[in-house]
Amino acid sequence: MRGIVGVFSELDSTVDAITELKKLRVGDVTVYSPTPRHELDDVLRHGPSVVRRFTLIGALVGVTFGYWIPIWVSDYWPLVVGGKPIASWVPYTIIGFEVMVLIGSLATVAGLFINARIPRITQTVGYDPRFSDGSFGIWVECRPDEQETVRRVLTEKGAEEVHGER
Amino acid sequence: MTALAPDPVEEGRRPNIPSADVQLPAVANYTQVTDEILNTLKLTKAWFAGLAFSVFCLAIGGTAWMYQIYMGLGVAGYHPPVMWGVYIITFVFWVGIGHAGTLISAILYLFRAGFRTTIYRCAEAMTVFAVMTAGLFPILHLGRPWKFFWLIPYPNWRLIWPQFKSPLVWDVFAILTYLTVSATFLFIGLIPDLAVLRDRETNPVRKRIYGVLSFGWRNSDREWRHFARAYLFLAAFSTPLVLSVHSVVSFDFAMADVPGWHTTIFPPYFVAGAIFSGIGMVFTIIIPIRRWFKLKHYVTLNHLDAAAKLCLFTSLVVGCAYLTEFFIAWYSGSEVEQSYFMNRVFGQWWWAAWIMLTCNMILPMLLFSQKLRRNTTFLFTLSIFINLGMWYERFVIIVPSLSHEYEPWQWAPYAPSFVDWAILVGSFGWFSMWFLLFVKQLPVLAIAEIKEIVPPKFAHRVSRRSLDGHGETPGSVEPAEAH
Amino acid sequence: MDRFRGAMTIRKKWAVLPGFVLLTVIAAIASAYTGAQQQQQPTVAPDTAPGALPSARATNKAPDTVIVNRGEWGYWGGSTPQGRSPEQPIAFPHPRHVQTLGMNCLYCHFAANKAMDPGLPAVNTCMGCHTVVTAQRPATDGLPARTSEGIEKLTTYWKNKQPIPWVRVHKVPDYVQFPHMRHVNAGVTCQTCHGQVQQMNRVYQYAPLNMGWCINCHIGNVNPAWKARYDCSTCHY
Amino acid sequence: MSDSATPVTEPKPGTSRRTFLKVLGAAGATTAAIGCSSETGEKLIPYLVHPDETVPGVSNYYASTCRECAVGCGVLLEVRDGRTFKVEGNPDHPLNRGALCSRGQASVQGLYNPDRYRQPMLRKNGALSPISWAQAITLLTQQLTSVQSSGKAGSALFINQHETGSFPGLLDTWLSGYGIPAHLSYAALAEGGVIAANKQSYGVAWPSLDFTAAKLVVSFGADFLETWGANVPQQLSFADARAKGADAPRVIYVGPRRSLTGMNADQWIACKPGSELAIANALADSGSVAQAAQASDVPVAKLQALAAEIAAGVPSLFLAGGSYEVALAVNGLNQKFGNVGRSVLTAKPIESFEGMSSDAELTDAIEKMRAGQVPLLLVRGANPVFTSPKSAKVAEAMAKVAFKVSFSSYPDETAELCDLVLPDSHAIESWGDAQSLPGVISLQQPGMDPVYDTRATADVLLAVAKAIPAQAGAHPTTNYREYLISRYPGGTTAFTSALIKGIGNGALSGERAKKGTAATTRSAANIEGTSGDMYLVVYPSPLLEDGSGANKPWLQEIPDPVTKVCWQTVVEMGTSAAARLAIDAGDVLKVETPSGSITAPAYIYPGLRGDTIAIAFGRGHTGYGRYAANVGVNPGDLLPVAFDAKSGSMAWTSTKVKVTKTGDFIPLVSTEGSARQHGRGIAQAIEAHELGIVPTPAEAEKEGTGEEHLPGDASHAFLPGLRAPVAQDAQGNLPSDDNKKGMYDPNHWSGMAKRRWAMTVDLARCTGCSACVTACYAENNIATVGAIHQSTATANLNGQAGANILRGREMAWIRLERYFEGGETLDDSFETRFVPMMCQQCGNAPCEPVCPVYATYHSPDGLNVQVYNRCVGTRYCSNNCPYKVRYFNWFGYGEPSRPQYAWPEKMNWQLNPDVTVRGKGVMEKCTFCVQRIRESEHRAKLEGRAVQPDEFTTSCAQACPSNAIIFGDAADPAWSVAKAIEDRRAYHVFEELNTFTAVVYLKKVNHSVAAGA
Repeated sequence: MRGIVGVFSELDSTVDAITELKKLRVGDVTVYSPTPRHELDDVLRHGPSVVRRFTLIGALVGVTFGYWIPIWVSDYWPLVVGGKPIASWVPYTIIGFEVMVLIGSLATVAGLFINARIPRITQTVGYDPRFSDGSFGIWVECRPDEQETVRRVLTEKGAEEVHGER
Repeated sequence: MTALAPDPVEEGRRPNIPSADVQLPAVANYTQVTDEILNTLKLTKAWFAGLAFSVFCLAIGGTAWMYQIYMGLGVAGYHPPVMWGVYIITFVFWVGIGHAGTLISAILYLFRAGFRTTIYRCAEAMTVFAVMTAGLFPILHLGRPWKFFWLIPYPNWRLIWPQFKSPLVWDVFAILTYLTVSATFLFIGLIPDLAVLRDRETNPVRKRIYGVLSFGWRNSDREWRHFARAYLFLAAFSTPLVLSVHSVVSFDFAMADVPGWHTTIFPPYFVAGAIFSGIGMVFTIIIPIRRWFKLKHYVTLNHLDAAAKLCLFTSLVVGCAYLTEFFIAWYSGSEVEQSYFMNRVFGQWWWAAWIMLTCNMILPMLLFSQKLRRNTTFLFTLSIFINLGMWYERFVIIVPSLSHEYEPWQWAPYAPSFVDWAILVGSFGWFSMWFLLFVKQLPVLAIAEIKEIVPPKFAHRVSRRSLDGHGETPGSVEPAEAH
Repeated sequence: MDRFRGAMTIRKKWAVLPGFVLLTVIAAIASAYTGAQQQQQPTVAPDTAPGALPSARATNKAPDTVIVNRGEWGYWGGSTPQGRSPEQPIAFPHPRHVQTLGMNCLYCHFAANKAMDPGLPAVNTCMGCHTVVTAQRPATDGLPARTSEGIEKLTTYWKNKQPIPWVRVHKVPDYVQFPHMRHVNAGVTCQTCHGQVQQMNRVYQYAPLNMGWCINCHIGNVNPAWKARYDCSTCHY
Repeated sequence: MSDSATPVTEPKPGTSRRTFLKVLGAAGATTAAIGCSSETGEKLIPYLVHPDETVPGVSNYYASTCRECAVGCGVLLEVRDGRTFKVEGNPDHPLNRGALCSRGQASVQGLYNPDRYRQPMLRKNGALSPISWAQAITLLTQQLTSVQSSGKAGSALFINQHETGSFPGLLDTWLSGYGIPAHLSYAALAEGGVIAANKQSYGVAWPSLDFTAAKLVVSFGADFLETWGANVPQQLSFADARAKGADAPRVIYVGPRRSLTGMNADQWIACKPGSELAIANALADSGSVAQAAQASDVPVAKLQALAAEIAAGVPSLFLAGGSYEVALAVNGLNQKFGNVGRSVLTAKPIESFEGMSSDAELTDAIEKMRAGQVPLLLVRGANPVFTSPKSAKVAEAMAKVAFKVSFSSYPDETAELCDLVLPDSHAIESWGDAQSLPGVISLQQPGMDPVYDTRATADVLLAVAKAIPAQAGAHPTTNYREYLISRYPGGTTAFTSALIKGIGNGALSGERAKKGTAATTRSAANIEGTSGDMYLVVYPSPLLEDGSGANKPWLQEIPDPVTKVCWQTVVEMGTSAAARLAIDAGDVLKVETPSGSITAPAYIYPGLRGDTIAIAFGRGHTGYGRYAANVGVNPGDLLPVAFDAKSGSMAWTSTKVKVTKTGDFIPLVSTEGSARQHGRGIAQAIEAHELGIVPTPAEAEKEGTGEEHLPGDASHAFLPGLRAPVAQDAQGNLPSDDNKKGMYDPNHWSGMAKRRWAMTVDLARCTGCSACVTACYAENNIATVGAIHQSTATANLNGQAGANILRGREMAWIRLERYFEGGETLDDSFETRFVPMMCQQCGNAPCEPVCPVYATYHSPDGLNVQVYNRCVGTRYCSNNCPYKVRYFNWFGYGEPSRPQYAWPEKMNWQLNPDVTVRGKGVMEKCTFCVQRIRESEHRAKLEGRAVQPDEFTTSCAQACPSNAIIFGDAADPAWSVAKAIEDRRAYHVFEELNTFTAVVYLKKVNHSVAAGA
């Protein structure tokens, strides 16, 4: 895990640097920004996030469980209340819905955690507290032989500071 | 820009609710956002005083509750057949308060209503604390609160489970889901801000705590990408959830055969009322905060104006629901319903009903005036009336209905006792204690999200428009005046 | 470069804490499940051959501590005093009376087949025999002549006209109506619920006596022939 | 029932009953609070010697006689493990045929009253302090001997409660041994005038009344359903008569206040107080109708119509209360219209009222005391200090008596003034007999050993006699039981076998106190001669009677049948008077007469003339224990000492009063919400002529059930639902898959679903007497909540008697709703309808689906079960109950450590061991006495048979003196209830809510039109 960090204060410089690095195909580029910017997304060209699959699966599991548990409970010890059917799906829709939302949401969070690799135990390499404040950062994880190229690109594109990190 | 800058007024740029196009002209750059918002976390004497007062109120309520548990529910003001009283009223009140938070943070997020950005954190925290408060009340009003866990389905040696046809079990699911999801939503939104706190913190202990709480967040593109998606889905879940939760709360009443409760209008009526009351509470909270925390240039008058419009709209919905109730009672031809509504509005409970109608239907009409919408003193005063009115709305729904049911022989009055009032005070103490703890430990405005609407630094001049727009030219931040 | 190595550059190993919390919760839930799932399907305990029993004489002196013997029902969850074995005012040796002398349970617990309550023998029931079988025991059963402490105590109670303050072992809560006669007449043996009392020198609560345990038998899981109403108002009113 | 005569009376060697009672720990649910079972320290205490004939946990029933009033109904004492915990009517007794009024049922609360004297008491240094029985008997013997030797014995006095049987005879014999004159047989507020007139007219003190033989009943202030005469037999006959539908008698009530009896009348003629005589005379043609109208302030037309109705000559029955003259005139009417022997059964007199002393005799005695002539006063079972008007100054007179002995069991006002208290055993603890009907001996046997160290007075008398050699010869028997046997025709054998049923035939031999009512002549009360702006009517409370019921919390808590006020004395005021004087309910009024004044809140009652106020007698005790003291006020404080001239009976309606508003307000302790039905059809009625020819159910079936083909006919659309275990089944909505139905499948092995427990309540029979309410309190361990000490934590209302009831927290599982119909114009034409409202056991119960924990659900046999221990107390079920019949335990009524504890020590002995005592924070309600259902199922199973039709019934149905309630299995045509639900008058309350209830009401039958018309 070695690489070069470039600290940028301007957004367009950051974008330019990323574009250049992508063009040069050097290293593995990670961009830090205090806030998500579409400009960065656009230049990084990530595919759609897979979090949605987690959400879908969680929601399906939730709705199934949410329907199943009251129906199972009703039939487990059948007691008539208010002359209503023992297992009556209509009111159980509410349970199904709520559990769907609950499990779906938790699955979404799990999806976020898994995909974003948090909680991170090692999160510090290449990071700088400025990135949560006002600066943008580019962390390029690269082979030692590529480091010079990367340093050059970052400096050229307007990095305030460029340094190696390990 | 100094914190004491006057409220910026931009003629001709009034916010439009479904628009994301909200500007903070007094906020120049990211660092200013970070600095100013983190500045609010400095502890003050007034804060300690407020916290002490909250804890005192909580202690009053807690003592009253212990007394009630020891003696029995009889120390509260119940008067059969009014078997539900202040506790359920307050429960619905606090759940309702919570709803505005989710509306602002989730629904308006989906609607891309930009004015939400500055007030959502406060509103969402309010949601979580309000639901935490509300969640106490169903337990607190039980005859045997130590048995509340029987409402939760878990395998047990009695081999008997909850009764899932009961609206109260739906409540358990709805409230717990709501609490979980809104707390999650709040916390997920907080993660980037916690990272900011962590990075700015110098006290090593606090730094570690913030570090753990931020899960090692480092603002990387991968994190932001999934974060945005997860945030969107959570918002998408919260939206139907918030509607369902108050619908389920309304089912507590609508599923019963009590005249005045048994009506299909209740779910939309309750949801509208909840959002209305919640926005009222948002005003009650955000107006002092923006003043005391010197955040007027973040929470601008434009934002309040937009929120006030929302408030007016929900007030109209609620007012419409009130009138519909009366109409249906008349139109149904049911003597029982008619008798109940006459008793509610002109009989035994006229005072409560008119407090409700005045505070929720008549006074908010003043918001048609733009001048008043932009007057924070007025908004704050109105919000107090809205809070009062919405508490009384629940009073009017619950108490008069129960006191005037089918069986004339069992018609009764109702008056809360000092225990009821003490626990009500305690609930405000509990809520404000959490809220006060929140405002000084965590940023009351969403730092990362505000940075989204603050223009970043550019090496080259760029038009504001293209930045706020959706980046129509991918990969390029060339000056794009061409559009 | 070093200036970027602030506190945050330390590896945050304990960011895994939330994971631990989650694991604990899962473990707790799993534990609760398994606790409830330990519902074995016990059958009536077969009568053990008398010879295999611990000698009544050898264990005549009951220990003062509470025996925790959860019987063969296993663990049935928390709120049950299963296995509890309080010390009695007189160490009444059930094995001696039942196994050695062949007395029927109903001789003393005379109402078990005709009333809700099983009946506790009046002191004069004891004295019916023990005026003859006095505390001064002759040399019998291969033992030397001796003084029986228990019979002595009994005689003292009788002479003082005091009832014996037995300590209750088996108790269902007051909101449970347990008709002994229905169970006895249905063929449920005393031992099913009370355990092998005839072998107990000191009676302990054999079964958990909680609701799941009752229901398990009522729905016929223990013996299909014993299945009975499992409506709530069968027992709770 | 035991076939043993002496089940538990002989003391067991060396064991006191109290020791025995410790076995209760083993006897099941006694003082159970809901909670986790405790595993520490509970002891099982066996008997030393097991009593014969008893099985632990199985009730024995002992036939005995009720001594709460003079009538002496037959009762069964339900005894388990040495405790009597319920008193029910003896079905074999000819007088009350299994029914029992509230007062009789509440006798157990007298037995276990926590304020009873624990042992003999002697006044030392001004306060009563305990002594031993040996000392007490020695002391009494000394006093008697010294009185005898001083020669003043002729002036000594014994005041005994009025009773029949052997005791008065024994007492007189005993008294005569010391030269003391015969005792005064005193009954406060008794109908002395009527008794005297009856003797005059019929030659008997009280004839039996047969309402079924009459087509017209006119009552001149005779409250025959309350305190006038033998109320239970009268009510039984009245209800039987009214149940005849179109053939039932039309009832007219004449009087200034519409009492409970008046409410059951079809017409109320509101006459001025004291003017009944004029009306009676006019009807007897000995006075003119116009004059009567003038005197009574009743429109002439009304009286003329009444006269015409009477003159039509239908079989009738005339009854009078109050004064001798009115009763005589009314008896004349009976004779004139040939009712004697038809509806007035003089050949079958109720002998309970024979030998009663008049109030005038008591007054004479008091005057003697005041004059200091009385050396020794002995009082038993009477409380003249309380029951005499304050102006009689009894306490002052008693202070002049040298030595006063009370045999009272309770610290009542009289006993508290006595020097020596020799507490009498309660009737449930002692032997006795009564003669209520000719040729019938009603036996009284103890249900248990005395709770406290008390002794039956008869035994004390015998013991005293034994102590004096001169007297011993006159009393050969060793104890009272032997004495009774010695007088019993047929001796020990006959006595023992008669005990099984509690009744024997024949007459008692030996001494018998035969005393005619000495008709002393007194100056007549002249109500018109008094000054004031309103007439005052003082009437004995139907529940507390002469105030002796006031120490029984059930009787204090059960609302008065008329006013629905409990734990409080109110000044009843007519609607028109209240409007005139601008008085609202609860306004505190000061009522003044020259004799005294009281302040009490106003109660506005349409059944009262505008010129009259009425106050119930019975509350306002200064002593008499925690439940009675300082509760209400005593209207006796207002009354002058005035008499009914001919009979010497105290005149209770004898003065005018001055009524002023004080400006204060006291909320009324009432269970009444709205007294109007607002057209909701809760209490429905039908006119007799609408009934027409009643088709049999079979005929109705032919014509097509469910069609309203007859006026007022019920739809009976609920019948299929009522015959199915779950109403849903009737609607065909349960899944057809039998596996899913489980126990609800009628073919399920448990067989539970074959039955559908149901109930009918015949409103034509129901008089609103509230005996069912008392029966329910007794059977189901229902807490009373209104006592002063229970009111402490009730918010904002601390310390007021009935504070919990002011908050609507009464626990009565069955309540008597009293609705007024008509009369909105403030005239006297309103109608009253009573509805006993208990859990309706809905097939589609609204309460069930809202319970989150299955604490309430529908059992396969049709009950709406409440599982107390499962309840978490959300109270949602109560909100959702349209009938509002669910009751919540607001406080720990079952927790001895709480001020709200409802059963302070010994009162808890009354608790029914079959019924859980509900803990704090749970909901409770009627479940059709499910413990009785299960018990009968157990019994049937043990006996290897099925439960037989009508084998058992609920407590309310058992007690009802109107036989208005029928309980049973509606799904089995062999049960009576299955037939009763097919009655044309059947309806469901709130049928439109689709609840498919199991309680079917039968419409009240009104007879608004004169019989002849």
